Amino acid sequence: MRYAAPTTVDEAVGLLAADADARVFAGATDLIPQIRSGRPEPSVLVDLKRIDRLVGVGESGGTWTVGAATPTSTLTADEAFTGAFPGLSEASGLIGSDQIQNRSSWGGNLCNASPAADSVPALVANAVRAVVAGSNGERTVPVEEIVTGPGQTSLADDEFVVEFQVDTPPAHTADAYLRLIPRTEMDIAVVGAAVRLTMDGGTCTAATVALGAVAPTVVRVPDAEAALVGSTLDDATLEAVAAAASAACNPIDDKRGTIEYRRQVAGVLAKRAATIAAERANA
Amino acid sequence: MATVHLQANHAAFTDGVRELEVDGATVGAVIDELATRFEGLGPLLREGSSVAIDGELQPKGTIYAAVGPDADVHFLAPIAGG
Amino acid sequence: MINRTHVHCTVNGDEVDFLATDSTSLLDALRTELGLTGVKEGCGTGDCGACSITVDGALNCACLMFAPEAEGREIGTVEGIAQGDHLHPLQETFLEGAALQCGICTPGFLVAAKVLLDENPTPTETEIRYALAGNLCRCTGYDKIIHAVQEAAVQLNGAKS
Amino acid sequence: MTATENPPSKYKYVGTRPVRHDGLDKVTGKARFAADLDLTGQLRGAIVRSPHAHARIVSIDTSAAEAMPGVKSVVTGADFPAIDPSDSAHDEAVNNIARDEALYVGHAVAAVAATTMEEARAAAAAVEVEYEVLPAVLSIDEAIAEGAPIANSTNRTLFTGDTEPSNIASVGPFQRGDVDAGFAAADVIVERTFTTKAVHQGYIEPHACVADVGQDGKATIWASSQGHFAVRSKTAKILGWGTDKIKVTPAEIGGGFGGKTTIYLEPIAVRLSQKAGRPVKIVMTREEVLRATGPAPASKIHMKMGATKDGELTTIQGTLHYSNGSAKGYAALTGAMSIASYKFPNLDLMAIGTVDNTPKSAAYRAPSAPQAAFAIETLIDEVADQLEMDPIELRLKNAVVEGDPTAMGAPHPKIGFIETLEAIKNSEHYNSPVPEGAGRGFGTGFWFNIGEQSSATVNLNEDGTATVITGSPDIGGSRASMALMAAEELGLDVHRITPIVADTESVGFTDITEGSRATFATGMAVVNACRDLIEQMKERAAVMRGVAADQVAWIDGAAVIEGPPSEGADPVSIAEITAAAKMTGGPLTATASLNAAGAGPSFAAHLADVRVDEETGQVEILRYTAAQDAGTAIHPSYVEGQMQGGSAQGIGWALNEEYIFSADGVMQNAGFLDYRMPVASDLPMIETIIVEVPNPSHPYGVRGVGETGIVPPIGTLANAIADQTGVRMTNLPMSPPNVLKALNER
Repeated sequence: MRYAAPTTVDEAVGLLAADADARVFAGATDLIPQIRSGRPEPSVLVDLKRIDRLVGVGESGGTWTVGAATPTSTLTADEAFTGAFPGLSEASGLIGSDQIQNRSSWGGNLCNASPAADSVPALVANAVRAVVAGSNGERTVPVEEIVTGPGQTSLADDEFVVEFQVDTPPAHTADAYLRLIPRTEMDIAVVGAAVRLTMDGGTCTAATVALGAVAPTVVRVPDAEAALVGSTLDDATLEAVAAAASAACNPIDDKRGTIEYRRQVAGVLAKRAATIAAERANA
Repeated sequence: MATVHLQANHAAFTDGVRELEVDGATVGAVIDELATRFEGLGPLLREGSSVAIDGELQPKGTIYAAVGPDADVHFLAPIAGG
Repeated sequence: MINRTHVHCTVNGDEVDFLATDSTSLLDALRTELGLTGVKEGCGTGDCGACSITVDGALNCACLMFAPEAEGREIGTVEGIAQGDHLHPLQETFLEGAALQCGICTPGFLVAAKVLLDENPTPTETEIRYALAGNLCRCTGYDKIIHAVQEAAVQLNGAKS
Repeated sequence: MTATENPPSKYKYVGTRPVRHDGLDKVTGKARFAADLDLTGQLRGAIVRSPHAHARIVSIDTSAAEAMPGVKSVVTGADFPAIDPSDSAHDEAVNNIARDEALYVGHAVAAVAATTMEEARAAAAAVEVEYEVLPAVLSIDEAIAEGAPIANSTNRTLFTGDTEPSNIASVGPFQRGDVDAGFAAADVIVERTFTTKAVHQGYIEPHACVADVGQDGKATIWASSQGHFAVRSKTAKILGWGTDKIKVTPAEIGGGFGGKTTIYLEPIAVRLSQKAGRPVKIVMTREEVLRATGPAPASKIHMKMGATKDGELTTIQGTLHYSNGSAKGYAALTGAMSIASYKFPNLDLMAIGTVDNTPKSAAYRAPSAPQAAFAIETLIDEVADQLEMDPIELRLKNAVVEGDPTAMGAPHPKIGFIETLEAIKNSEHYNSPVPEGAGRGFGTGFWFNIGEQSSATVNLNEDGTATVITGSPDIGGSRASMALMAAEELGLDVHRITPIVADTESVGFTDITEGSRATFATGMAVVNACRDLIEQMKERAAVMRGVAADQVAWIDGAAVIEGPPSEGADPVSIAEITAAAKMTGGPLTATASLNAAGAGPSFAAHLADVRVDEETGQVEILRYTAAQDAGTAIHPSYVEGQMQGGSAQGIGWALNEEYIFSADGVMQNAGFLDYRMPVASDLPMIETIIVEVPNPSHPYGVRGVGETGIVPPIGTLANAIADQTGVRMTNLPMSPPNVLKALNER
């Protein structure tokens, strides 16, 4: 296993194109445990953190750009970013301990393609786009098109995510992310729920609901979104949101939770996240 | 004579007797006497038991501990710790 | 030796050079190449914090870094917390408050707590508990560790005013 | 003078809170744990482990591994002498390295030593083991099922004389009175079945050792262990060597909790070193620790209890199954025996230990008591509920006192259970309102504590300082306790005393630091050695003052001359005596050893406020208080630390910790991510109340406090959950999915 620390995107693409077993990494917070547990080692480890473009967060002309290897602690510490995307910020802040937060990144969290990745439901709820670089140049795709299944992405061998783009939310729009873990910290989500709402005088005018850890990939819940739009988030609406979220799940039984548990709690978290997002949007 | 108290698992070898009078100046002598009276009981008392004399737990594996003429001797399941 | 990379970095304020294979973790390199055995391995997967170090001032698990990633970085370990024979207030309050039993997790807790107090001089109990949630202790139930961090914060703030 | 004032302490040093002597090294990173040691020419060892829960080892081909770069030695079970299955050392030997059968996933079957860890790992992967997979048994229910496959062909039920292989390790009935009459006399009868999963001790330091076999054939071992003399005797037995050929030096130990009373690596490291002619270090990964070292047993306990309407507990009847994992053991017996807190006139308990194809279980802090206490404390709480009695009053009414029988019938010595219950009853916590929407639970625990063998040497140095040398590895501050007791005896400042834990060739034999025995038994040896020294110092002072020895008294750390001709002369200090020692008979040193009788049982009572999120099943602990009878607290901070640490472990056991096995016996959560021990944000402060009912069998009244604290939390939290939700949790862990399922079923 050889380590390489390219300083440009082209250099990194070149390393990937030259060796099919090369692998990019940012925090390695998943990669190192995977290698320790016996996954085959990549031939070349391509460290993306020395490429300037991959580290940083900023807003310009109504679009936020987040480098794919930016430590999530940078995002949670950025007051302007957190003000614009409170749910996305809190989801980013839930990826592991403070130690992990200084290593983990959206790029890694997304491309590791774990169904339980905390940032991904919030990325989807905010319609975040990924800018992907490869031998054929760059392309921009919605994040939900990156992950195709557990551990599987649509990226070619010579491609990696360079940065993320997300539009500044319209007025009275806010997001929220909740997850269920057995402890208070240091766990992988058993269920995650991201909700983004636009409110107009107490009535919801736009809604996105995305669930994590309840299916092979992040699940959008159109029935919950439909129930929210036009509502004032009264109890009946919230129960409808919960029912729709539970119905949208396609979970598995594993060491972290049962099918029944994930279904039930997905509904609980969806309705709670919707309530928080509405409060934020109304504020 | 000391009064010896046995556990229910000891009683499998003693026809159900759980309390009996035994002559013996030491734990070892008491065990030897019991082993003679009840076939199969010896190994359980020697290797699989702790002993309390008049309520005080004795060092593990003790056979020389003195047993007074009116002592209460309890053979217990083995006690360990963590 | 195959693929030994030369790494130049700063450790506890001293410039150091070492050689490590590319797949070596920074934890192993610190322990075996530099003899900094105060950095402990409890899990090797970033879940216990016993190997907590600072990298350019930020808290990290040394087990989750490849040694070559340290190139040009400033690394801080438990061995660098005391200034000469002068203990850091956290080290003092851990000792005075019996905030350690077996001591295997102590170096990681001290590094993490120092980062916390450097960034947030007046943390609440809840903030301390979440800031230290990446460090497992199995002996103390955390109670005396939290108290020791609170006491160190008081001492540090008293020293400043 | 008011009744609430504490009486002035009898002691000058005992009961104070000095900084521990080994503390500085531990806050600066200098303390040397076993994995921190590197010897010149040292090799690294790696273990080959079974991927099967149960398999016959048909053959092992090590030739490819031996030919790999850097590899210096390879061993298999054939490199160790066969030990007869009837020998009590057999199971631990086989657990160190399998011979004919692999008994669980992770069981060691071979090992290699190579110049680097990478080479060792690669070579371990190249050892070719041919297995014949056998049917496996993975739980208590599977083990006792009719026609179950035999999990371990060498197991015979202990002390029954049975000669046929069996999945039953031990059977232990405990009986007194007449349970049928007891139930007939009862107005309330409660009955439930409880299940608990295997849980790990979870020490943060993985097992590690370094072994170096010299040209003279002698082995030196540096080990992370609760008892280095036990490492020596067990390693000697497994290798077939004399103990004179093995020296074990205790490294600092990064937690044990019972899990480091047994050995896993040392015989293998010695054999690898002997074959290679170089030192060998072996350090387990966390995954290996979880897959291959001893958890506390899973259990299944059926219990039925009766009480009269005025709250008298009349009867207890139960069957307690405990899994010993892949080997025989006493887990179930110990569990049943630990039911010793209440005066049940009628008792009928059947303890059944089972054997299966999961890792061989090991001791864990008050071994087997937490599982049984979960059942007992839940049922008593239900009785209190049904009788509408205060849960503490009900327990006070039935609590054992001196002379009352344990489950085995032997009378309790002097104990402080009543005082411990009253400490909680009088606490601010108990007398404060339960937070809105929350639940409050109460539970208790008991542990015997043990004595065993200890040795101590105390040397007085020429300047009047002292060195206290013992053989008890210090896991949680026991060096400070030894120094405090020596300080009290000698009248010497505690920081002029250096407590040392010496290797197996530098101090007398000492049993393992287990059973809450170090401060009790080793402390007694230290006290005895100090008393011997005081007699010697009195004689020296008599020589120095020209008086008869019986004219010298030892008062406040100095020899005081009484009677003519030196009446009224200045006392002779320790420093003066030691400075003059070469003129009065040479160095002052004393050694004491003992096999301690009279260990004092310790009782604990815990109180918790919890809030259950009834939509998700999450349990938040709002407040937690632990009271425990320490006898006498030598160093109160470390007594509190034991109570807090035990509480936190019990809380983890109660809420989220469990071994999760796949259908083929592979542990699914072999890491700290999914083996969920409490993190700092999971817990509140753990308030402590130290109760002191001195143990009359110890010079300072010490009982030992290490273990009891883990016993009450499970029942305490289950009772708190029931208080809020009305739901009795009977299956551990009380994790969000399990709690929500129970809530859904209410």
